[in-house]
Amino acid sequence: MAAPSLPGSGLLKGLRVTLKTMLSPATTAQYPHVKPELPPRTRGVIALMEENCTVCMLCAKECPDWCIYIDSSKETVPVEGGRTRTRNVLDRFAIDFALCMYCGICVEVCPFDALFWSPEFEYAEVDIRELTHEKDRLRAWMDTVPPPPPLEEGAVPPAEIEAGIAAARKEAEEAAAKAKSVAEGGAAAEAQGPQIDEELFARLVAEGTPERAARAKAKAAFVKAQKQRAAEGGAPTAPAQGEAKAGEAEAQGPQIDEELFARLVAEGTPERAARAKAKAAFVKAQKRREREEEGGQ
Amino acid sequence: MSETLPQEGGVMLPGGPGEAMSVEIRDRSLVTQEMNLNIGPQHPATHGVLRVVIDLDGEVIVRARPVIGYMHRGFEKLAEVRDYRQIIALVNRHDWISAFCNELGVALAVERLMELEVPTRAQWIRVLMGEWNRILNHLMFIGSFGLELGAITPVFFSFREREDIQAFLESATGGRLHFTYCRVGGLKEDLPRGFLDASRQMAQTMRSRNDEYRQLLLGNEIFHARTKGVGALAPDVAIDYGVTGPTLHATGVAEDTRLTEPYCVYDQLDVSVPVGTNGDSYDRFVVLLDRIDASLDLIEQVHEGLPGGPVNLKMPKTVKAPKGAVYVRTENPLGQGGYYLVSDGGKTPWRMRMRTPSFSNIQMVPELLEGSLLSDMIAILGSVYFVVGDVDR
Amino acid sequence: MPTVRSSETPPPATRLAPEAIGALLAERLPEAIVATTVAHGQLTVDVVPEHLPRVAALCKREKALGMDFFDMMAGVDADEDGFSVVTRLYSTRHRHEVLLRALAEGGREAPRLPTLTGVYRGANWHEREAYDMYGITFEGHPGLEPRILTVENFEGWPLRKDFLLTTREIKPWPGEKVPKPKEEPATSDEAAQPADEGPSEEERAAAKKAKAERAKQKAAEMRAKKRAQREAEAGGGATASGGASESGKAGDGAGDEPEEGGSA
Amino acid sequence: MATSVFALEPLWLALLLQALAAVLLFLIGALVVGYLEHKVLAHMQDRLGPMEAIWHGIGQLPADGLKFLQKEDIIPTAADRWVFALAPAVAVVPGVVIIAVLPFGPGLWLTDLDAGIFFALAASGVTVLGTLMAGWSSANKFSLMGGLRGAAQLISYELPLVLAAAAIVIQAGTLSLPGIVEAQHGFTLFGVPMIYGVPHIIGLGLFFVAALAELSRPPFDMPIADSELIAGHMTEYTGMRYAFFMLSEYAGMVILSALATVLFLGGWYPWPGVGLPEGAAGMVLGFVITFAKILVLSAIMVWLRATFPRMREDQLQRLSWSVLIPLGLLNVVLVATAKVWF
Repeated sequence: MAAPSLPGSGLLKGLRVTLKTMLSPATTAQYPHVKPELPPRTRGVIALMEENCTVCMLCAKECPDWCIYIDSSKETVPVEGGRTRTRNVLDRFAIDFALCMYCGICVEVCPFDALFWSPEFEYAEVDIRELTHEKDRLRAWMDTVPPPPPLEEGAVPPAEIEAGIAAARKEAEEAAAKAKSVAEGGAAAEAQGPQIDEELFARLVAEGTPERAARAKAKAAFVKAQKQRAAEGGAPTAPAQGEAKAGEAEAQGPQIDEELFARLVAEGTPERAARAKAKAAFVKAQKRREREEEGGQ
Repeated sequence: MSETLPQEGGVMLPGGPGEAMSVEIRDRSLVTQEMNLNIGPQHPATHGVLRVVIDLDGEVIVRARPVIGYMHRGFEKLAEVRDYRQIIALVNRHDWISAFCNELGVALAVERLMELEVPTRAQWIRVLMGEWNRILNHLMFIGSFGLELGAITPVFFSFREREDIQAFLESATGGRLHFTYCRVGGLKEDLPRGFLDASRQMAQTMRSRNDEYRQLLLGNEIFHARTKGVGALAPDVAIDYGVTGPTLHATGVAEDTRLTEPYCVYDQLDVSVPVGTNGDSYDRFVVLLDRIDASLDLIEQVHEGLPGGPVNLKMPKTVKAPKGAVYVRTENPLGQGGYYLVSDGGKTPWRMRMRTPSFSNIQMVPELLEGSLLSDMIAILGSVYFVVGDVDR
Repeated sequence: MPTVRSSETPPPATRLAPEAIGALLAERLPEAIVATTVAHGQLTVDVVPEHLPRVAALCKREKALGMDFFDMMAGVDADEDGFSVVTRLYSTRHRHEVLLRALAEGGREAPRLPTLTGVYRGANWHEREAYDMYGITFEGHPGLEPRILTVENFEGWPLRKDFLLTTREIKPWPGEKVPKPKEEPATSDEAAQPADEGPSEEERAAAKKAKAERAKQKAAEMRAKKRAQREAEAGGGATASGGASESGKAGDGAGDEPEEGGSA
Repeated sequence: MATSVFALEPLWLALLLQALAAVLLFLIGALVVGYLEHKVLAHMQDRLGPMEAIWHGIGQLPADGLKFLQKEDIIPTAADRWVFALAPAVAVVPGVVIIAVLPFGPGLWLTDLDAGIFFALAASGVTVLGTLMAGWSSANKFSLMGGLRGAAQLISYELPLVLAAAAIVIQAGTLSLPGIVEAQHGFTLFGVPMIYGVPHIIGLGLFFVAALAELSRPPFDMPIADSELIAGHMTEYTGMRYAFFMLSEYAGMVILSALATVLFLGGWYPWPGVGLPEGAAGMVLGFVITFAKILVLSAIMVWLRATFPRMREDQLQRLSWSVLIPLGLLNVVLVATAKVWF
């Protein structure tokens, strides 16, 4: 501490601090008028990529608050020339955000990239029951999921992501080569990847979509293709080939509502949001189609 | 109203059960009827739901008895039905302003029981986050101590800094209060790009802001009059009660886990622990301010020395601690946090005892309160630094 | 303010190895020490319950040990053996520690231990907490009641293993559901099912029911015992028990003591 | 000397206008100072303060008033109902009454009492009654302690306040407030026109500190110390009754600032020796100048609130009895001596 000074000098020092603060601009953020910019890792709300969910129940099991409710059923899919296969169908996926403690364990344990954090936080409700978000609402949050941030220098990315990125690069190169060869009229080599839609994945990665999001999307596309195929009643083709073909068709075709996408981008919507919206539109349209088909039969 | 009047000649007064105490009545000619006053459980000075039952003679406190348990949430019982990752998400909630340090304690306990060697980078980052969390915590108390003495500005200043710190901690952890960033065997994930820059910048800002707090309060004559010599705690009493953290350091005892039993990489860093001399409210407050600087020193050392590498061990899907028991202590912002973990080999602990600093600190409070003025009680409670959730768990 | 730096405070030479402390204790108080174990670099000393204060006092007053710092006390449910209490003592001067473990006498029915409050003032609340959580009576303690963390009229001892955690009982676990067949029962085909299915639903439900039944029975027993105890107290000599229940907390004895007035 | 603009015929009209003006001035003064406190305090704390009501929160206090009106009026069961209900009124009335003698500009006063300063100081002492009544009747220990603290504090700080004013009265040779302003207008210090505040710097300091204590403003807000006594004597009050207490606090700031303006800062004149134009223009200008001075003093009060911690009850009493009162007596002696000397 300083030597004993004039009595009252401490009081004056304090007064100087407050006066200085008054003369400098305030730091208040005018919240409802100015939205905060939240980092991508913010745990705001949990989004569900429904297409990726395989009903493995890991999230519901690991949830410390027991606030994830999943109903599911088994469905048999006849496969021509082979045994029938059973598939898990997600009937209900709900998260009770009134109970949720936002620990993020469900997102962490999900092995199929079906759950994501979104920084959105404005979903307060008057009725507490409304805080239980069902599947559709959780799927809608997916549009707001930002790509994960790049890591700090010196960080070692997890092995599977590293491998994923390498594979994606290779795929992208291969795809480019293949496209070239297709253009040249060469034999079209089928991408051999029954788990995710490799084409789309490669394309997205090449476009600069972060790897994880790209994988999730590619997988979604693949699952959708598979579903569509099932809805069509099983095209009479060999399974592996058919899958890949359908996937390819999906990837090249209206995986997202291109029209809407183009329009939104032209309107100035950020590309990510635009794609998400376009995709949502596409999914909706497709669902409608499927329903109509079912109704027709 | 208390029905017990001090008896002529007698100095032993029946206190609350278990806490009968001897009180010296100084001026016999002025024995007045005592007034029994409940401070809390809802009172602005008790930061939550602590309740102190005091008997007043005029404005002098003759007896004080803290009543706790209003925020008891059975954390130890809850921990027994949770696996270790879920416990980490749980323990950052009892002391909500030292979230990361609590997570760290649990992770260290499990790691010690499993005899895991956590990657170096993870350990450095743990130190970084722990020290930022310490600053967050101290800022809170700097603000609230001023508020309790009637200076309303420091709390706004300190919350401004808290916001800034929380903002960049959120970019790494995803949470502003409950970070849930620690994991058994490392961390949830590595830092995002730009985090270290933000941290460096904030450390600089924080230093100048810390000087601002000093100017605002420390030189102030009224502040001196309110805090100097108020609630002086003797070192041996403090140790006997198990008081730790800034409250203990203010008495001149440098018992700090980071110093005496270093964990993570504290043994590779130059840790400085500011200590006081008189153990009064003033010293406790100055120690708090100095600790911010000491933490900033550590943070800067981490910026310099942070190695590259992975932040996680390859862990099995379900973490099971082997059968056994271990006690791990960490230096939480408010004092020593202890985690006594008994495992029966399953994926949930058999027993998880949390020794929380606030519990022991509050136990000591009657020693300081008795004989002081009602107004001083605020200065004392505000400078013993406790979080009611941490007391009650 | 002065500052203490880690570089200036190396570990003191007087710091004893865990084994050395164990040996010293065993040598000085052979009748009080049951066993000493060192695990994970930590010394745990099993103490004969009635000698616990003596051992603690020795730890505090013996110059070489100098354990002036009472750190914490943890009750532990020791299953059929009853309850044990682990006390950690630490020396701020020598920077070494010891964990004293004492198995409470009286089994699960009436666990009791001598108090440490005479040795360390800080033991007061920790013992009250152990009493509150496990029902371990500390003989000689200045006042274990009112219960420190739970409400005064709380029934049962929350941290005992037979005390059910209601939040986990009243609601079915959403994680135990499995996909139910929709159209036709699934054949032996492998589906993407959860890895660990465990016992079937009925089995689990039955087990839970039995568990709940047991707990209920236990609680009833406890209540009966408590009532008997109270009656005995009221009948025997209502001398000091009235004073002990003087408490500040609101609602003290509001709900659970209608029969006390009747029996007195 | 100018006469009051309210010296009208018939008498009932004058009385009506005077009453209306007193209440209006009371309300407007309190609202303006309240808004000032909101905003200055906020900016000193790096905040913006109220921003939503109308423009930059200018409608915040009236909106608060409306909200207070809607609140339930709770009277504790154990409270002494009549005293409890009456206390806020007792706290407010002195403020309105004092406004009657305060000059806000040339001719802008409701009435010119010969013993104006005496009347103002005496009436301001009545506020303590409101505090005491509220504290006692609430049947709450915190209220009681707040009330007692308030009473002790107000009584011990009345003295330095009076002593500081007495020195001015000796200097000016009149008890009338407009008289003091006019006397100050003609005052010169070694030939330089000077406000009383400069030679009476001790008196100004005394008056200001005592005024803060009278108003229970920080750093002397022990009677309502929120971290110790919840809200002191106001703990049990809700709705409009609570608003009355707040109103009387803000109005008190206006009144004591106005008194300080009159006694030490030259009243409605920009500076002694600098005149104002005749007629309505002078009145408006005088009013603006007076109010500006009041706001500056109020802002200083807010500034102190933003910066200083609260003193302790015993320290406050010690300050009054062993520092301020001897200083005040000394001041009176010095001024009297100087007056005789020159």
